Amino acid sequence: MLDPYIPLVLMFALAFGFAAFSVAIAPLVGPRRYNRAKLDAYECGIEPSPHPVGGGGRMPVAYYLTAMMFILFDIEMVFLFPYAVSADALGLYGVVAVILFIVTFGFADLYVWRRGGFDWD
Amino acid sequence: MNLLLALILLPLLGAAVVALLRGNERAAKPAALVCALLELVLAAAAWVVYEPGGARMQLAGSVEWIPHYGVSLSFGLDGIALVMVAVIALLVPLVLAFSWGERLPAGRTRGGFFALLLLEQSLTVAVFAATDVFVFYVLFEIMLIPMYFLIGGYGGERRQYAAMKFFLYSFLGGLIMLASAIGAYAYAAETTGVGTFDWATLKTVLADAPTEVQVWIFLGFFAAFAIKAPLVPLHTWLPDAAEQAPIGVAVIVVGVLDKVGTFGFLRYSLPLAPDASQLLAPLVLTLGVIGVLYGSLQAFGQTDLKRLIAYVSIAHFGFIALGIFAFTSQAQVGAASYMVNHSIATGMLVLVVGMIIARGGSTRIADYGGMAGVTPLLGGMLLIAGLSTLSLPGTNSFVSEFLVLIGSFPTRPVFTTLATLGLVLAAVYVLRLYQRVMQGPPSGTAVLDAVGGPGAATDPEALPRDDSGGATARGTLRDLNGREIGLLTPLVVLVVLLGVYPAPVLDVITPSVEATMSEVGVTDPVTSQGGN
Amino acid sequence: MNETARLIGDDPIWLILIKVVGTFAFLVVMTLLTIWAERRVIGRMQQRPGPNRAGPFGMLQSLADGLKLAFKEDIRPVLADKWIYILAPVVSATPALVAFSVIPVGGEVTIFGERTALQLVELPVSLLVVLACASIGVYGIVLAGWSSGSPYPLLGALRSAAQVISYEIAMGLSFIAVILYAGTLSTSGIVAAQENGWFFALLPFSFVVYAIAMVGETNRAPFDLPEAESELVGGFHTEYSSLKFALFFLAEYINMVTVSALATTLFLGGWHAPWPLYLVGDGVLNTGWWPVLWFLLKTMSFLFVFVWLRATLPRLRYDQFMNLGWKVLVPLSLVWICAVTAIRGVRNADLLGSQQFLFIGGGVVVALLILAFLVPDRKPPEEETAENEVPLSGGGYPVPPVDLKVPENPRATTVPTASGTRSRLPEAGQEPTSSTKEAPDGND
Amino acid sequence: MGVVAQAGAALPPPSGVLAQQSAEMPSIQYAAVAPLMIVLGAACIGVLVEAFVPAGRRWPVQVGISLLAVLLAGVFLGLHAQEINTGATTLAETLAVGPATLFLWGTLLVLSFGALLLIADRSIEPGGAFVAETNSVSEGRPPAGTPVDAPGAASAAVMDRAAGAVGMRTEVFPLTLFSLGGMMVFCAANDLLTMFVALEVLSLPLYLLCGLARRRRLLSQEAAVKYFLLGAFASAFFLYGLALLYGYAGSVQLSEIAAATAGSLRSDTLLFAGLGLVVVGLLFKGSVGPFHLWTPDVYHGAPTSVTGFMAACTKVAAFGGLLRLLHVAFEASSWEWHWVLWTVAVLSMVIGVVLGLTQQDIKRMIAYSSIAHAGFLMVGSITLTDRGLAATLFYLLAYGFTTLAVFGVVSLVRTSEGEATDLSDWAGLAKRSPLVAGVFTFLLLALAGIPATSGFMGKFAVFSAAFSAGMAPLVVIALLASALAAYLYIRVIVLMFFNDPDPNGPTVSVPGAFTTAAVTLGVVMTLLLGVVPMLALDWASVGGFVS
Amino acid sequence: MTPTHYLLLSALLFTIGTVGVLVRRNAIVLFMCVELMLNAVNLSLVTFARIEGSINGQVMAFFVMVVAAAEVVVGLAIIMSVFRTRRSVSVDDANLLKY
Repeated sequence: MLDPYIPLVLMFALAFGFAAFSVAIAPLVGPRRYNRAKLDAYECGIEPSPHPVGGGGRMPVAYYLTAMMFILFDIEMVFLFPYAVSADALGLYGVVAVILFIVTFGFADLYVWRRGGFDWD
Repeated sequence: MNLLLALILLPLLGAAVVALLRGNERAAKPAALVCALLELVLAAAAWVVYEPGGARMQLAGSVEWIPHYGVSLSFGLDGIALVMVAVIALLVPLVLAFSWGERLPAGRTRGGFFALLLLEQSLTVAVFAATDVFVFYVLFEIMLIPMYFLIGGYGGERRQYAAMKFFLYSFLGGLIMLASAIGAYAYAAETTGVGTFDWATLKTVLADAPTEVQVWIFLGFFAAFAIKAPLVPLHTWLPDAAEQAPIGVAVIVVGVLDKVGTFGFLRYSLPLAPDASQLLAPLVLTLGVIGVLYGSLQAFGQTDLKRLIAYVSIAHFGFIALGIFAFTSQAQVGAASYMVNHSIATGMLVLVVGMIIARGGSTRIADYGGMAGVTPLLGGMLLIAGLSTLSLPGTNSFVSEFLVLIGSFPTRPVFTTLATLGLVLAAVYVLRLYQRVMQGPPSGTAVLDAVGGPGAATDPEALPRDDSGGATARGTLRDLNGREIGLLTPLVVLVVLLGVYPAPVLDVITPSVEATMSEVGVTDPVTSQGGN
Repeated sequence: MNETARLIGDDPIWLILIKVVGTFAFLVVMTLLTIWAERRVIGRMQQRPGPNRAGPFGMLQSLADGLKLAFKEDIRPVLADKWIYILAPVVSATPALVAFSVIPVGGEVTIFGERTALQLVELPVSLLVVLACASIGVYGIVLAGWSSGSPYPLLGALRSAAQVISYEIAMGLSFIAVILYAGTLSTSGIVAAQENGWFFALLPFSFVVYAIAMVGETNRAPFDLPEAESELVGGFHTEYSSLKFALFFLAEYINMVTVSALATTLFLGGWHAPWPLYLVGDGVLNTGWWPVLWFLLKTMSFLFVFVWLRATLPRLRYDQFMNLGWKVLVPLSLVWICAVTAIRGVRNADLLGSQQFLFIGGGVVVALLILAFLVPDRKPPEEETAENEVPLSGGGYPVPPVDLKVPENPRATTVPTASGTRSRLPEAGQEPTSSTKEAPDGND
Repeated sequence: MGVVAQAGAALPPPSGVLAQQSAEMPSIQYAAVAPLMIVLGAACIGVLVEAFVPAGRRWPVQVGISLLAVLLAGVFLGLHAQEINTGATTLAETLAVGPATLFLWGTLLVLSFGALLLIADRSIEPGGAFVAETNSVSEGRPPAGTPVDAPGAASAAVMDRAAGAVGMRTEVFPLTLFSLGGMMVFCAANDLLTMFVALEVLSLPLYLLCGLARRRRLLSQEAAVKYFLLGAFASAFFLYGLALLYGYAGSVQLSEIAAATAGSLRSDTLLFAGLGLVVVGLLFKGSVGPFHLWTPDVYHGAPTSVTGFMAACTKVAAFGGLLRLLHVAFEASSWEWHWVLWTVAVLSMVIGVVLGLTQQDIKRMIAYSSIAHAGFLMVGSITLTDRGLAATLFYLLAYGFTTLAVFGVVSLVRTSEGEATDLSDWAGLAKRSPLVAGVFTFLLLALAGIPATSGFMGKFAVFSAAFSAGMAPLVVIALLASALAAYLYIRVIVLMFFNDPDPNGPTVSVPGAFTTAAVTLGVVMTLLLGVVPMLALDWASVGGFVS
Repeated sequence: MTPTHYLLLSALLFTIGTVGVLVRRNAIVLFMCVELMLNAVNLSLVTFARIEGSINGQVMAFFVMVVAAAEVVVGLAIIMSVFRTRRSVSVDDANLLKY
């Protein structure tokens, strides 16, 4: 009996191989006509302003907040999934615990909500 | 107990009252003095109540404090402690009187000064009276704090440095002692199953302790006491402290505080570590003799009046240590009585020097000369104090010194002989001091300024401001005023009285010393003469 | 280990290879068909024919487009971070392909004499594989935007990533009720659990949440803000061309197929035949290769809805979109989960005596929570911002006030003076300084 | 973070989560864990208050809730402490509440009460010492109209649009309560995993609290970053140690580790590597010895009231955890490790004292002093006798009060730019405010361990216990270090009393009721514990840890 | 591969993380190194769980993940706030607290 993950690995290999092959072949297949403007960053036709992307570039805080909220909720899910799987075994105790957990989490959620953590302009 | 408690608490109360009154100097000063005098009365009462030859600890009492560690607030007086308490009770009012109008550094109040003095008095009495090692340690350290502020707050130019040095030395010593105390406690807990800090219990428990245990315990206590009663390599804080402290404080430091060290030798080092005491006696004796010689030689070289006195004291402490560790009753009685007599003699010397400084405005010996011609009474007082210091027969110190010498010679001839050299030197430097300051025609800038001679100071502020005496105006160098005479008189009386009739002190001391001797387990090689 | 897992576990390696290639081919073909179908359907809905030249009904149009893309020039902007730029499409496409492998397309069949299940992989944590692949796919988006070295892709990528992860929460929460009832994370297990009733009926709210989240997750209209042409040019793949662009395109459509298939699996009974049909012939339509048909039909109907939505609904504003996710879907999902958990737990506990009491208690809890989640919102809490303060945007940047007052035309009230400067006419009857007072406060 | 704690508290023991057998509802001794639940519950309520109460009214509400919660928790603790002496494990053996733990809880509660008072004070720094958004270097909010170059920094996880403009950042209260809850769990954790979770629950809010100063934002944020990075680093060590011990004993229950150390066939490498790593994590939290690097910077940069909270409570928690670990889990193997901690103790004392002497900033100096004190505490911690435990507990209590009051006083001395923490600013303080200087002197003397202060009694208790346990050389070293350390404090006293004040020097703010109360609490307890130590010693000696 | 190999890998990862924290200067990188350490621990825990034949170690890994996530949130918030005020995340630039 084979490891149940082997098909998954094979699928991954195929998918990755296909994608990598496509990416690799593209420059070889396509034409090559140099034009400086083409290689510049796209900026609706105007001369692109040299700007640092990443290091010095600024992004609205809201994105970070969203990322953090995602992490927190993801963690909540991390706990809910195993619970959901074994809910029947855990019985009423599990119900109480998980509701308590969700409600507690809800407090934080409400806080973020009220204080504008989910507001986008 | 009640009496002893009163002795401890009265100055404390006084300190609190005076501290509250410190904004109002006119109220604070008399309050402090009244308190000090009452304390003197109480001390006298204690003396009367005390029965020489009675219980080891009298007026004793005890309250449980930290049962967890077997600590009780126990107090009691033996003969040695009694005389020391009496000496404090005597000196403090004198110091208060002396400082009545003394100039203080900017921003300080006399009320604060007096309050701290009274606080210090209370703590010192308690230190002498403590019969619980833990309580003793606690008081030993707390005592530093008012003294630290007295020196650091009211002293001379380099007072911060002196105060810091004083504090750190003593604190370090205290902590080492604490280690020993804990060791003793732990040993007691191990052997008897009940940890305790009670002095009497520890004494019996430790008497059977192995020598190595005793040695460690002894060394710990010794470190603290050797710093306190400055033995030579650990003495350097004293000259600085004495030089920078105001006169009144210097009296307390040299006269009383240091005695805690020698007192500790007698009360704690010897009984708690009897075997180790004998084993390590040569060490202490060596340090003591070095102290005698070194102190005397240093005294020669000093150009500063107060430092000179400090070194004189160092020499004398060496002498006391010699007496204690000679392990004869005579020598120990001598040493114990020397503690009293030294307090009286040196206290007087410091006060007189203070009066000189108050007039001359300088502490350098070179600034003085020929004062006796202008101020004969002052000269006389200096002479009496000086003679007492150099133990002229007929003065109080002589009796003690003599006892130490004849007591220790049989057991420690070499050390005794060397120490005797110190006596000779003492005669030389004391007389030299007197000669340079008092004799001859008036000379020296301070004196000439004061009498209005050439080179007079132009800054009137530099002169001491004194409300009733001293150099209140330029061109005058007054002799002692009534207050000063009044405060010196009791000391003069005592110098002479104890010189010719030391029995009151010796009678009180001797039983305690003998008890100590028996605790150490030493018998005299020669029969004790009991004093005279 | 369930029956499906045992069947699949016995697969010989050749069968596995066949399945792998088959799945791959299925996904690629589905992509091509979906693109074509989308264009045709939208064309119909918009009263125009749509592509109709390449092949019958223009069916080969997408294939032609794909081939065309392959022969386009491969441009890499100078500012791009070379390796990450190249890697990004791969990262995007690979997990999209992998995710589908856990979907059960059908039940037990016999292929070349080998009994097996129509499913590539059967794991006890299949659902997590889907979620994991979805998460990894986000990396492709973010890396693509970041590595392009260009502002539009970066902003597009951020938006896209924020959107995907936001809706991933809602999606994940919608799974929980399903798992609760199926008692397993295995997809075939979930399908098996729906034999007697599909979950979309039992768990309608979860289904709705999933359906919405599914659209958001795949960046499809009306939630296609990252690629909002009018705002962000082309979103995170603005700087991509040629086959790299094709990979992103491929990934997007495969994701659509995958989420549709997952919806089928989780809520529409997977490959089970629909209601009247499974009664036919004692369930014969649930055996053999029939299930593939039902599965494809269900999946395609979801794909049709995707297209339908695109043709029908206008695009949401970004804040509306995020509000929908964070302020509606997520909280309500949580409440829903509480309710489902409580009801199920109480029922299973057989607490007949106290059942009523617990129901009431649960109801109260749920009501309270609903109330709590309904109370906030609307105006931001701190309204006491003083008049003269700079209003801060989310990131603390000063922004001009919304009610910016346009200054009146200076020409109307000023005359040129000798010195060439303009000054207010005296007849205005105002202090000269008053003009500065009228300047918008918020702008200084 | 409270979520995590709640989850840790609410979920069944690890073995039960995924197992398919039916799980029993673990019995919960509500009486024993009531204080914990009150504190964490109040923290949750605090979060809701932040969400729903209008900004203007948050401060009083939050202060009320926090103080009330701590008081209430204290009451419940007192009631429970009366009932039992033996202790019990509860919540599926994740928490063990015994006499020593109750003492630690009491200590934490009363200290955090004081710290909350300090934090709540708004009179010294108008509007309180905490703020969410300001602009980088400039103080406070820029006047409207100036172009804002650097946008306001959203420092907490949640940005707050206008809270910076008015009032105080009231999130500090729930954060403090969460941290307190974590500390309480930390002292009671019966397995390493609970301990780890508690460690994070106590740390994470602290990291945030460090960065919330209204004045000197950069310093504050820098402190937060440093604390965070080093703290996370140390947690990782703790965790790896946990993993190794799990590998060694097959369980992370302290009692089972103890059983394994008594006789296990497994490799001792795992045991000692694990123990070492776990202890390093704890030593870091307690700012001991060579693991102190964060301490001066964080103490310096954090808002002073938070520093007070950290210095007092974190130390209690860290040493509480360490004591528990050493007493319960590793007593049997003490002969193998105790010399290492011996060295750590000495190093900590030496580092604290020597580097403390070179400091020019009062907060940094106190930080180094805390490192030295950590060394003294280590002496007690490695004394694995009942007496050593009691002594260390007492020391923690005593030190906590003193240091709390110290930071209370530090917050009073200010210039126009905020707190004047440079030592030179403190010159001649006695002339400006004799009372403050006097109080501070008393506290410094307590830190130095002068008799009649709690500092002395603590040291004495610890040293005598260590001495009795045969660690005389260590005690002597510790005593010498105390003597050296005295210089550290005397230096400040000299400055305050015997130097002349700078005419442009700082002023002493008149403290509001809150700070006054906190400082008074600290000072009075410092004195009381020094004079009548039996008040606390009795309780500290009731009994040890249970497991 | 025997479990020992996993343990060694875990130790190696942990060491890499440690070294990274000690030598790198970018706060974000430091932070990621710490996360690497935490995940190395997870690997150890799971391996030990396998050796033990119990599931406890895996459950612990859960908790570690949760804690790591909480740390991420708090840490990013702090680092971000510093970055926004001083435009740099190099810990060498954070030198106000040095003497």
